[in-house]
Amino acid sequence: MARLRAAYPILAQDIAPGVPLHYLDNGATGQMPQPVLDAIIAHETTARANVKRSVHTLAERATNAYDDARDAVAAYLKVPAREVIFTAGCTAAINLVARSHGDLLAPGDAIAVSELEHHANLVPWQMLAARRGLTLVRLPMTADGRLDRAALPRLIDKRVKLVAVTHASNVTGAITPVAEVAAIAHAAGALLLVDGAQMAPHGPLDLPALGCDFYVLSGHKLGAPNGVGVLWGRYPLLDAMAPLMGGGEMIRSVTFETSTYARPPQRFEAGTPPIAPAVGLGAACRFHAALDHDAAMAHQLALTGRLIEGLARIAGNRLRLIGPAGLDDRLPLVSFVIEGTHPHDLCQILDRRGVALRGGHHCAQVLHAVYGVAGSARASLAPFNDAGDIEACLAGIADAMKVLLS
Amino acid sequence: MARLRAAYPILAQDIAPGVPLHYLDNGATGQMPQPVLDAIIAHETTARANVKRSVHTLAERATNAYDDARDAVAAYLKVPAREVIFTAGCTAAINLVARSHGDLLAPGDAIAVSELEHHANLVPWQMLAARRGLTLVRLPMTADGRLDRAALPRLIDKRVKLVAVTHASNVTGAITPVAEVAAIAHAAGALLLVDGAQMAPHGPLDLPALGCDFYVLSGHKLGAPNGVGVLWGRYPLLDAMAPLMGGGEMIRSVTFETSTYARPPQRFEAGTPPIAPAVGLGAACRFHAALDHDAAMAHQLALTGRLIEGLARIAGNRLRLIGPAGLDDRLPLVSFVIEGTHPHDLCQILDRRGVALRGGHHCAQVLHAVYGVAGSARASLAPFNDAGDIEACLAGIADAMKVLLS
Amino acid sequence: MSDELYPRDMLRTASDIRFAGSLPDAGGHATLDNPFCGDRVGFDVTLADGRIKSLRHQVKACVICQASAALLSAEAEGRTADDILDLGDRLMAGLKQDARPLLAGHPAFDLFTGITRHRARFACVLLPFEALEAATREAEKATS
Amino acid sequence: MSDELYPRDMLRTASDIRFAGSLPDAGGHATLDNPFCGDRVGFDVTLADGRIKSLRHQVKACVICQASAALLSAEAEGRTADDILDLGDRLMAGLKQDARPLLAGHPAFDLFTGITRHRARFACVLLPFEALEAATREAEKATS
Ligand SMILES: Cc1ncc(COP(=O)(O)O)c(C=O)c1O
Ligand SMILES: Cc1ncc(COP(=O)(O)O)c(C=O)c1O
Repeated sequence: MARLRAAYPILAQDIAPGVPLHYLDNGATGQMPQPVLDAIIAHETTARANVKRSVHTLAERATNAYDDARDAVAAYLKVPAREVIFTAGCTAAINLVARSHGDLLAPGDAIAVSELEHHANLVPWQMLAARRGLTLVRLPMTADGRLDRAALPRLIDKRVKLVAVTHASNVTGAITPVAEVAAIAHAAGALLLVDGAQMAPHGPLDLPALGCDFYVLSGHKLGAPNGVGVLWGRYPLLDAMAPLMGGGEMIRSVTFETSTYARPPQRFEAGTPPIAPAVGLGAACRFHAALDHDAAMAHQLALTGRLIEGLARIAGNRLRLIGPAGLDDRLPLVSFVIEGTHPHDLCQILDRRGVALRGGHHCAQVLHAVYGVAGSARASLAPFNDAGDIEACLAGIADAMKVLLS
Repeated sequence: MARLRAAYPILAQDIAPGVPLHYLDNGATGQMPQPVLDAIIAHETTARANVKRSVHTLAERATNAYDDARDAVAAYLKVPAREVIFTAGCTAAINLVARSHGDLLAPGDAIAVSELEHHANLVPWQMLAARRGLTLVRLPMTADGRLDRAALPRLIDKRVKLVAVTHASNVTGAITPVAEVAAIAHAAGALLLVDGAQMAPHGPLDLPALGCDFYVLSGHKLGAPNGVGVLWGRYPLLDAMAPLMGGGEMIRSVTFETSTYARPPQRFEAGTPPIAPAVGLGAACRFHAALDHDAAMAHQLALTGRLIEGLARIAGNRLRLIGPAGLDDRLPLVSFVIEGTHPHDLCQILDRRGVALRGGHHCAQVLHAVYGVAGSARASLAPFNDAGDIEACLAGIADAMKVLLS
Repeated sequence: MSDELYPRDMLRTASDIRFAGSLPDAGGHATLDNPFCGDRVGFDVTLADGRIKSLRHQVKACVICQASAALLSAEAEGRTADDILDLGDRLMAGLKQDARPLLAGHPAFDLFTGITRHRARFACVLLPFEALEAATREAEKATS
Repeated sequence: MSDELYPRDMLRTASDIRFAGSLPDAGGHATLDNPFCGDRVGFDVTLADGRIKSLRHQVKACVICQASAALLSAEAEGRTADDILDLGDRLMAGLKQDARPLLAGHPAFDLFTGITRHRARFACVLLPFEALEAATREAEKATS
C-alpha cells in the first residue's frame, strides 16, 4: 500500500500547510501515477509529432506510440485494436454513437435508458429522440439504487433498438449485471451500450464476456490525461456508421465536391488525434493491468464498509444512504445525505482537513430526483486509499455536523 | 536564438547517434517549450481534479487553472473569455460550427469554401451540404497559390450564408487578407469563419480587427498538448446555436424526458473538458505572447528566402514551388516538388540527416489537384529554426536527388 | 462552534425566514437552478411604480445561498431589475478582488468574506441575485 | 550512389515498365489511393480459369510503391484474389517482424528490407497488393 501511494506524486504534498491530502474524489477524476506522467513527458520530449502524415523519425515514433496505445487499450478490454476508437472522452464517445448509430434508427423506434444514468448517458439520447422522433423508455431502479432487473423484460420490447446503461453507477456504486441485460436486450433485438466510466478504473475488462455491443470509457478516470476517451464497438456496427466529424485522417480521397471515407477506427478520428493523452491512457492501462485488482477491490470494499458504519454511528438517523448499504456487487463509493446539512457545506468543511469529497448531483439529477433530494455527498475510493483517509473523513463529518447543526 | 532553442527539450537530443534534429515540420505540430511542459506537470501533480463539480481544494485549483487558461486564450485573441470555447482541436471546432450553426441554414443556402482549404475546412461543409441540401461554392486560387480576391465579389452572392477560408494556407503559406474577405462576406449578408490553425502559432491575434465571425485553432500547433483546440465566435451567434453534444457541464437542468442547456461557452463543452491540455494551451499562449513576433517573423522569412534560393540553385528547372516565390504576405513555409522525385522518398532521405520535412498532400488534396500533383514536400519553420536547419535541409535535398535521380 | 467560512451569523442569517414563502398576487416569478449542485432559488415579486414593493423567496440550497437570499431580500425593496443586476455584478467583483466591504454600501454582505478564496462558491452567493432579477424583469414586462 | 533504403535495385525495379499501361479487354479494374499521401495505384486484369492471366498497372506513387507494383506484377500470373490477399498479409507480417526473407518463397521482395524500421512506409509496399486484389475480385465477380 505504501508502495502504491508512493506512485502518486500528488499524495506526497500537503494540500495546505500541515494538512495532508485525503483524496476521496476518485470517481470524478483518478489521480495520475508517476509511470503515466513519465510516459507523457517522454513522449513530448522525444517523440512529439503529428501521426500518420510524415515519414521522419519523430513522426514514426509518434505513430508507433499512438498505435501502441491503441493496442494497450485493446488488451485492457480484450478486444481487437481496430474496434477501438479514441475520442475526446466518455461523453464524446456516447455522443458519437447517439449521432452516427442513432441516425440509423427510424422514427417510432425506442431507446431504453435507466434512471441511474449520468447525464452523459441520458442527454445525448434525449437529443437523439428529439431529432429523430424516437421514444425514450425509462428503466427504473430499486429502492437501494440498483437497476431493477425484474422490470427489464417487460420494458425492453420489440420497439427498443438500443439499451444504454451504466456498468456501475457513479452515485449509488451499484454494479449492473451486464451479461444478463445483454441477454434481455438481444432477445428483443436491441443492441446494448454500456457506460464504463466508473468501472474501467477498477481493472481490466473482458468485453466479449460481457456481451455488450458498445462500451465507452474516459481516460482521466484511469489516471490518464484529460482529453481522451474510448469507444469500443463491434466492427460491423462501426463499419455501418457514418462519420460524425469530417477532416484529415478520416478520408480515403477528397475532391472539392465530395469525399470517400476511411474504414473504422480512422473514420471516426477526424483531425489530429489526442496523441499524447492516448499515450498516457496506454500507460495507465498497463499500470492498472499490473495491479492485483481482486486484492485491491477487497481492500477498498473493507474501507467502504468502515465508512458506512462510521457514518451511521456519527449521523444516526440523520443519515440517508443514496445506494445500497451492503458490500456486494458495488464499487467502493458511497453517496449520502445528512439531514439538515447541505452536501456542499459538508464538503467545504471536510476540505479544511484535506478530505476531498464531492457534493452535488454528480451529473445524475434524475437519480437524485427519484430519491427526492437535490444532491448528495460522495466518497469514492481508489486502490491507494487507506484507513487514515477514512478516519479523516469521518472526523471531518463529525466536525461539520457540529458547525452546521449547532 | 540559442536561448530560444534551449527552451525546447526535444532539440537537445540527437535524433539518431550523432545526428541532431532539424525540425522543419512545425506546420504539422509545434514542438513543446519547457514552460508548457512545466505547466502540465505542475497541474497534474498539484491541481489535478475535475472542474466545476467539487468544492475541495484540488477541484478549486483545477477550476481556477481552467478558467485562467480560457483567459489566456482570450487575451491572445483579444476577445472576451465567454466567447472562447475549448474543443478537442481545430477539426472539432469547425465541425461544431458546421453542425450547430449549419443546422440553422436552410435548403438552397450556399457556403463558400476556397480551394486552398485543409480537409478540416472542407469535408465538414461537404457533410453539411449533403445533410441540409446546401450548395458549396468554390472560391478559386491564383496560379501562385493565393485566394483569388478578384473572384470573390462575384462568387459571394446573396445565397451565400457562410464563407470559410483559412487565415494562412498550410501548403502555399499564403496569408489571406481576412479583413477584405470579411467586408465582402458581410456585404453579401454572409458570416465569415477563419481557420487559424497555421496562423495562430505565429503570434497573438486581434480578432475584432480581422472582422471575422468565427475563428478556430489547434493547441498542438502552438506547442500545447494534443486534445485541445479553440472555437471563438461572436456571442449572439454562439447563443443562437444548439449544442452538438449532450452530457455533464452543458446543462442547466435535467429531467428524464428533457433538459435545458447552459449558456455559451459551457453549452458546447459537454463532459469533462480537456483540462490539462487547456492549461498547457494557456501556458503556450503566454509563451508566444512574450516573444518578439515581428523580429521572429523577419528572421523566419529570411531563412525562408534562403531556402527558396537554395532549392532553385540545387534543383534548377526540376523545381516547382507550390505557392508564391516571394516573401510578402506569407508564412515561413515552403512546399515544393522536384520533378522525378516523390515527396515521400525525398523526406525519407532527408530524415537520415535529421531533417524533418513532411511529404504528401498535407490534407489538401483539392489544392494539389489544382496544381496537378498528388503531393509535395513541405518545410515549415518556427521561430527557433536557424541557418543550420536550412543548410542541412538543402544538403539533404542535393543528396536525395543524387540517390533518386541517378 | 464558530468558523471562518460558516460564522454563527451566517447560520443565523440562513435561517431567517422573514421573506420565505410565496406571494399570491405576485406580478413576476422566476426559479433558477445552480446547474452544478441542483440547488434552486425562486422569487415572487410585486412592483409599485416599477420598483420592487414586496417579495418572497423559495430556497432549496446550501447555507451560503440561503444566507445570500435572506440578505438580498432584506435590501431589495425599491429597486429595479437593473439595480439587482448591478448589485450582483458589483458583489461578484468584490468577491473576486476580496474587497472590503465586498459590496460598497451594503456591509451585511461581508458575511461572505470567508469564501473569497473559494471561487466555486461564488455561484451560491449569486444565484439569488439572478433569480430575483429574472422575477423582477418578468413583473416589469407584465406591467409595461 | 547506393543506399540502404533506396538500393540501386529498387530504383531499377521501380522504373521497370513491362507491366505498365492498361488492358483494353480487362475483366476487372480497381484504383486505390493511399489516403496519407494521395498516391494512386490502378490495376487492369484478365482471368483465365479464375486465375490472373494478364495484368497492367497505372502507378502514380513513390519509388517504394512503384517497385512493389513492378515486383507484384511479375509474380501475379496464375493467382486468385485470395492468393494476392494472402501474399499481402504475409508480406506485412514479414515487414513487421523484419523477417528474412520478408516473404517466404519470394526473395525478390527483400528489396524492402531497408524499410522494416519505417512503419509509415509499409502502406507504400502494400497498396499495390490491395489494388490488385480489388481488381481481381471484380474480374472474378464478372465471370461468376
Ligand atoms: C490549415 C489547417 N487547418 C486545419 C488543421 C486541422 O487541425 P487539427 O488536425 O489539429 O484538428 C490543420 C492542421 O492539421 C491545418 O494546417
Ligand atoms: C458514470 C459516468 N458516465 C459518464 C461520465 C462522463 O465522463 P466524462 O466527463 O469524462 O466524459 C462520468 C464521469 O463524469 C461518469 O461517472
